[in-house]
Amino acid sequence: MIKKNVLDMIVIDNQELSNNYFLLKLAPVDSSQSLPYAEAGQFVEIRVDKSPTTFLRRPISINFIDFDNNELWLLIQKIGDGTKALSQLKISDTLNIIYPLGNSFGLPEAQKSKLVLVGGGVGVAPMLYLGKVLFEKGYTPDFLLGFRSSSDIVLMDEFKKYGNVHITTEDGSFGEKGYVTNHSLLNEPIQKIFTCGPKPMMMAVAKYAKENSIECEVSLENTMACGFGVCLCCVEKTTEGHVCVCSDGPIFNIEKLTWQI
Amino acid sequence: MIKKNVLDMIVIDNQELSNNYFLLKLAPVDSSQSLPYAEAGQFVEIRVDKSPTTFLRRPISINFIDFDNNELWLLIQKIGDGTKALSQLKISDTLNIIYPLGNSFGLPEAQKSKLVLVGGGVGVAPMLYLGKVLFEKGYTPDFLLGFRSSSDIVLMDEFKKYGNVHITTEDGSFGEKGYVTNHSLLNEPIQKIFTCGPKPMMMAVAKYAKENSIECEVSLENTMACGFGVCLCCVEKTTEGHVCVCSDGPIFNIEKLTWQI
Amino acid sequence: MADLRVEINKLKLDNPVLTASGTFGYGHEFSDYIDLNRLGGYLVKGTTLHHREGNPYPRMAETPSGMLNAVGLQNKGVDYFIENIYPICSQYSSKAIVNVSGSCIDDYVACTEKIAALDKIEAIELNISCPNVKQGGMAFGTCPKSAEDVVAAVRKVYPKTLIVKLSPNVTDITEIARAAEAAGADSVSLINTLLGMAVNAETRKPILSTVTGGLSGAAVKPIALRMVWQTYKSVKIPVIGLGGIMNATDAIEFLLAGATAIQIGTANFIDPQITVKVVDGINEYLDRQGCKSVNEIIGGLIL
Amino acid sequence: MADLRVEINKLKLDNPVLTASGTFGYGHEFSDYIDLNRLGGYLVKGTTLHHREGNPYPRMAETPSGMLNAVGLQNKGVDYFIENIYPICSQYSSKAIVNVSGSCIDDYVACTEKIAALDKIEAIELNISCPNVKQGGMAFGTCPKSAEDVVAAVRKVYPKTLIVKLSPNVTDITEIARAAEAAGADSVSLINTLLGMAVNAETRKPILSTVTGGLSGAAVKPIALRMVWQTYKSVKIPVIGLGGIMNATDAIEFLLAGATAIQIGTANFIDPQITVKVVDGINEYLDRQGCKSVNEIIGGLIL
Ligand SMILES: Cc1cc2nc3c(=O)[nH]c(=O)nc-3n(C[C@H](O)[C@H](O)[C@H](O)COP(=O)(O)OP(=O)(O)OC[C@H]3O[C@@H](n4cnc5c(N)ncnc54)[C@H](O)[C@@H]3O)c2cc1C
Ligand SMILES: Cc1cc2nc3c(=O)[nH]c(=O)nc-3n(C[C@H](O)[C@H](O)[C@H](O)COP(=O)(O)OP(=O)(O)OC[C@H]3O[C@@H](n4cnc5c(N)ncnc54)[C@H](O)[C@@H]3O)c2cc1C
Ligand SMILES: Cc1cc2nc3c(=O)[nH]c(=O)nc-3n(C[C@H](O)[C@H](O)[C@H](O)COP(=O)(O)O)c2cc1C
Ligand SMILES: Cc1cc2nc3c(=O)[nH]c(=O)nc-3n(C[C@H](O)[C@H](O)[C@H](O)COP(=O)(O)O)c2cc1C
Ligand code: FES
Ligand code: FES
Repeated sequence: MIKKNVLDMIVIDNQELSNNYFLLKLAPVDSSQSLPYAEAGQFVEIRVDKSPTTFLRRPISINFIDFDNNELWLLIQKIGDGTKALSQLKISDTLNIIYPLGNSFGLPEAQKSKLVLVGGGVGVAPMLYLGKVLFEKGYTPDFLLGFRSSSDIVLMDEFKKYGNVHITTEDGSFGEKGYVTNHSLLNEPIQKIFTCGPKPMMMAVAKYAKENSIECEVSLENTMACGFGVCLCCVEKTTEGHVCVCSDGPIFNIEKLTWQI
Repeated sequence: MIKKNVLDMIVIDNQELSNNYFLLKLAPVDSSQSLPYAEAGQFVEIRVDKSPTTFLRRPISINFIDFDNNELWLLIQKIGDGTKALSQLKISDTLNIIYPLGNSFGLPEAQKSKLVLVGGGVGVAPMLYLGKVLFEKGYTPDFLLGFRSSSDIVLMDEFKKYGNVHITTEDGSFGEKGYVTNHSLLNEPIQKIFTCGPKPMMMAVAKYAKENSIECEVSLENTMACGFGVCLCCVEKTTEGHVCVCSDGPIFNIEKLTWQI
Repeated sequence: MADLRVEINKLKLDNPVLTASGTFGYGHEFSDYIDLNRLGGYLVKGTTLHHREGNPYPRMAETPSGMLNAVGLQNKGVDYFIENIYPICSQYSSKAIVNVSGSCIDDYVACTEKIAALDKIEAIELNISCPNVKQGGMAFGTCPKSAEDVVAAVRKVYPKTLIVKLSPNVTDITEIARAAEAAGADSVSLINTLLGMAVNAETRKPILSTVTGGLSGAAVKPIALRMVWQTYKSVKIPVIGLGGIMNATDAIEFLLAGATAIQIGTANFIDPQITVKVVDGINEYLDRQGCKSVNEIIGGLIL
Repeated sequence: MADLRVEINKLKLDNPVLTASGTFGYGHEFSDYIDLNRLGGYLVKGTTLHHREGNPYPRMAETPSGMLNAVGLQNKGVDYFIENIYPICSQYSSKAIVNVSGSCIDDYVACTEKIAALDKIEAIELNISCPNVKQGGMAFGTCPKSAEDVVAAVRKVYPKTLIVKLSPNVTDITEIARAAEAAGADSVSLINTLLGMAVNAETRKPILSTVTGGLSGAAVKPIALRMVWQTYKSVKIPVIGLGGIMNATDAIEFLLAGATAIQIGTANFIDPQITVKVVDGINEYLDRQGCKSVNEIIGGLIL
């Protein structure tokens, strides 16, 4: 088990990306401290201090860790007051996180055929770090990223560093038109699918994987109170009963889930 | 009755003065809108948006209005979370105020002897605008300002524009040593005293005024919920029973109060 | 532009947005901020037979997302209201409803009789739930029998719309609601404040002069919503919902949970224009959801 | 450095800071964050005779300065606790207290008997106040008679320190506290969660799978503090205070209002290190106020 840390972080960059996504780059306030190791698929819990309506921390996936520069990246979508307050953070503001939390994606021993990393909307977030980890193992991941429209596409240049990038947009304004599950990439031999995104998308991907006997892991986003397995609020019904998404997940093999697909 | 306005204001300056006082300068967000008239002694109610523990607005006296430049000045002491959040406002941040609230100081028909404006600590705030109003009537106010120590003294140059400035510090590091009620100025003929500051100070001033048959008005700071006379939380016991400090005050002639002095 | 009209028994309201007693003065204090006629109605401050000085200062403590008050029904009495305030209320088309309080049944009845004589006051709200007075108040509202007694007595002298305001400081609010209904109430409004307390750790003293006071504001919304839902399911008369409504979304939640009208209290202190914003917000919501009338969503919670 | 030791009947605590059941797992989950041995003790999660799956997801809704939960006592049962968790608990010097729940008296008794056999568990907390289970739970805690029955039955089989956890969803909590005391409780802890509800206006659905759930967090502090104060004045056994304690100042307010020890619940989710910060904060306060022992401030409210 990786030790969980409560860390004070400083904002070193906060960029509005397309539409309502922003990329928050953080470093430890104590610059002599290096970011502890975290695995792909893990997340952090952020305390949002300046939003009166935000009482609990907010769980956000690790988008990327740049260990050389001691940077933690978070890709965030503006949803409600909490994420809006985070979007307004300025360089040198500080915030408190719990890091890292949750389990991680299961990495294959060896690459045999395609490893497809399917992200939809802000669900592309954990795929970047996962892609990097796979890349560093010598694998070539295929990113299959779905967005509403070309104006939503984010972090393209970053994804390209670690694998092949395939895009779908719902309106066809970039890449293939339609949903990720319609993409031509899925006709090729696939060893494993990793996916994160809106639940209907993940269910469609899981269904596809199941039908084609492809190993598949999904990253769930059940609402959380604590984020580290003590409140039992975030449970998902699995083949083993209720388990905590925050500590037994957020990554689940679809075989363990009871989704009706 | 002056009309009460709910105004969106923009921060045009926020200066840390000595120790834990700061001077917040605001202008209407809509720069074509000129600040409505307000009288000396009135206050505003500020909505503090970025402090999770601050639920209600915060009442703050009008420190100064620069009608030529359309500026409202507030002199604020950092006390708790609300005032601390205000102290962190940056230029071009916005905030919402209700303006102007409360009654006002009673200005004499003509100046016969000294008009003494006694402020203690952050209680000096309303005295600047009062001084300006008196000055513009052609009077010469005497400011008698009490601070803990020389490092607490604020806005000296501003006060000097409108009258004579007399300072006491508790530690004697500037002006006369001791409390305002010990100041030599009080030996001269005085027509009226206006005072605002910590309650013990105001009581001492009121006692002095009473004993010497000097007309005296005090500015009270009872805790408020609404600030405009509808919740009945801020009451002061007077010769006419409970009255609202926010709407019948904050300025009271000491004759109306039931203070045991 | 949906139809916002609702009815509380004989009382017809242009829209379901009312204000909560004790947080809106006599109404006219808000005329600088809003057009009072845009509200469904407004509840004037707690009125008693005789003049009351209320509790000593301090009467207020801020709490997380809420506040405690211990005003204790300070008011100049019903005769003052009739002489000085009623003429002002009569100038507005928006309905003024008088919140009637008392320390014994006779006082409630006597005060109600005087209000009953006022043509333009079409409804009263019987406050049997004030936690800040030593006698009467909440004591009436925490036991079905005493609630029934006071409501029945007032009902005898009051032919117009009789709303009974319930206390949340009870094990089962539906029991009290049913008692009020049985005694002839035309509607119940809930919730009044929750009994709470605040302490200053440094001085080791209670913050309120009365030690305990009534909690209101956003903090109480989940409790109020639950009670409105429970009560809606257990009585036939219309329910008026309040407690922590800070914006239009909150108001809509109460309507969905079964409130025919809602009241806005503490939020008026933070945004004196909130009431008209809530009217507008409900309208926009209904349009967005394709509803022609607000009545379509009342009690419309999907289980 | 003041003396922080307090006693809850036979249970001796190094300091008055405990954690609230259901918010601290089995304790060891916090070992990355804090030194568990610095706490007076910790309440392990609600334990029942048999394994319970709890309620369906969603079980949580954020509310103004608080949250609703509807976990419904999910746990693997008392035998699992004894085999797998007790050995871990035994490694800490800090006292583990088991929160015992049930849906009928026999279950409470059977579960308690098993816990009674564990040497290193010196106390149990009887949860007669869970609002999230259909049977038992809060039903026991909202009526003096049924509270008395269950406490008396458990008392018979439990010689060690018996704490009874009370529900705030009652008209008069002191009545239930006195019933528990009469039935032999060594201490009462209060408050459990307040029954609340949350609605999603856009979908028109309740947010919780169970419609209603239990409110906790800062929002409830004023209510909890009032109930602790009332109960402190009406029973002789020590009171354990909780509900909305977010920092040391809050904890001190509860001690002043009469709590001999306090529990920290929801705050653990926001700051998993809060418990030790509260221990330090109480210490600093006592030094600042010139107190030699925390016992000097318990119930020390100046009226
Ligand atoms: C493990 C995990 C990882 C996540 N990673 C990311 C990430 O990398 N980037 C990112 O942008 N977001 C991520 N999320 C989602 C993110 O936590 C939420 O968007 C955020 O908490 C919303 O907070 P808010 O205050 O802005 O909105 P709120 O005011 O809390 O919510 C606004 C609206 O959205 C709904 N809502 C919010 N969160 C959820 C949810 N989880 N499930 C269902 N409905 C919800 C609310 O009910 C409400 O109606 C992750 C969530 C989890 C559990
Ligand atoms: C009419 C009026 C005019 C004012 N003008 C000014 C001004 O010009 N400049 C200025 O700096 N302040 C002024 N104040 C005081 C100012 O409103 C408070 O300092 C402020 O509300 C504190 O807010 P906070 O959130 O920082 O502290 P809080 O967290 O609210 O309070 C911190 C501590 O101070 C105590 N406290 C705060 N306010 C009061 C009070 N009014 N009476 C007793 N105890 C209190 C609290 O009980 C608490 O213990 C004025 C007050 C009134 C009523
Ligand atoms: C300062 C104040 C005074 C109040 N006075 C009364 C009153 O006189 N009569 C009454 O029935 N309720 C009174 N209440 C209760 C409110 O009408 C309302 O029931 C309660 O505040 C909950 O609603 P809210 O959370 O929207 O404020 C008062 C509340 C406050 C905050
Ligand atoms: C997620 C969650 C689970 C809880 N589970 C239990 C439980 O199993 N047994 C119990 O007695 N109380 C339980 N409680 C109630 C808490 O122990 C506590 O009484 C309540 O949360 C109030 O304290 P707080 O405001 O500090 O959280 C639970 C509370 C929460 C938030
Ligand atoms: S969020 Fe608390 S257990 Fe998962
Ligand atoms: S603060 Fe509300 S009446 Fe004065």
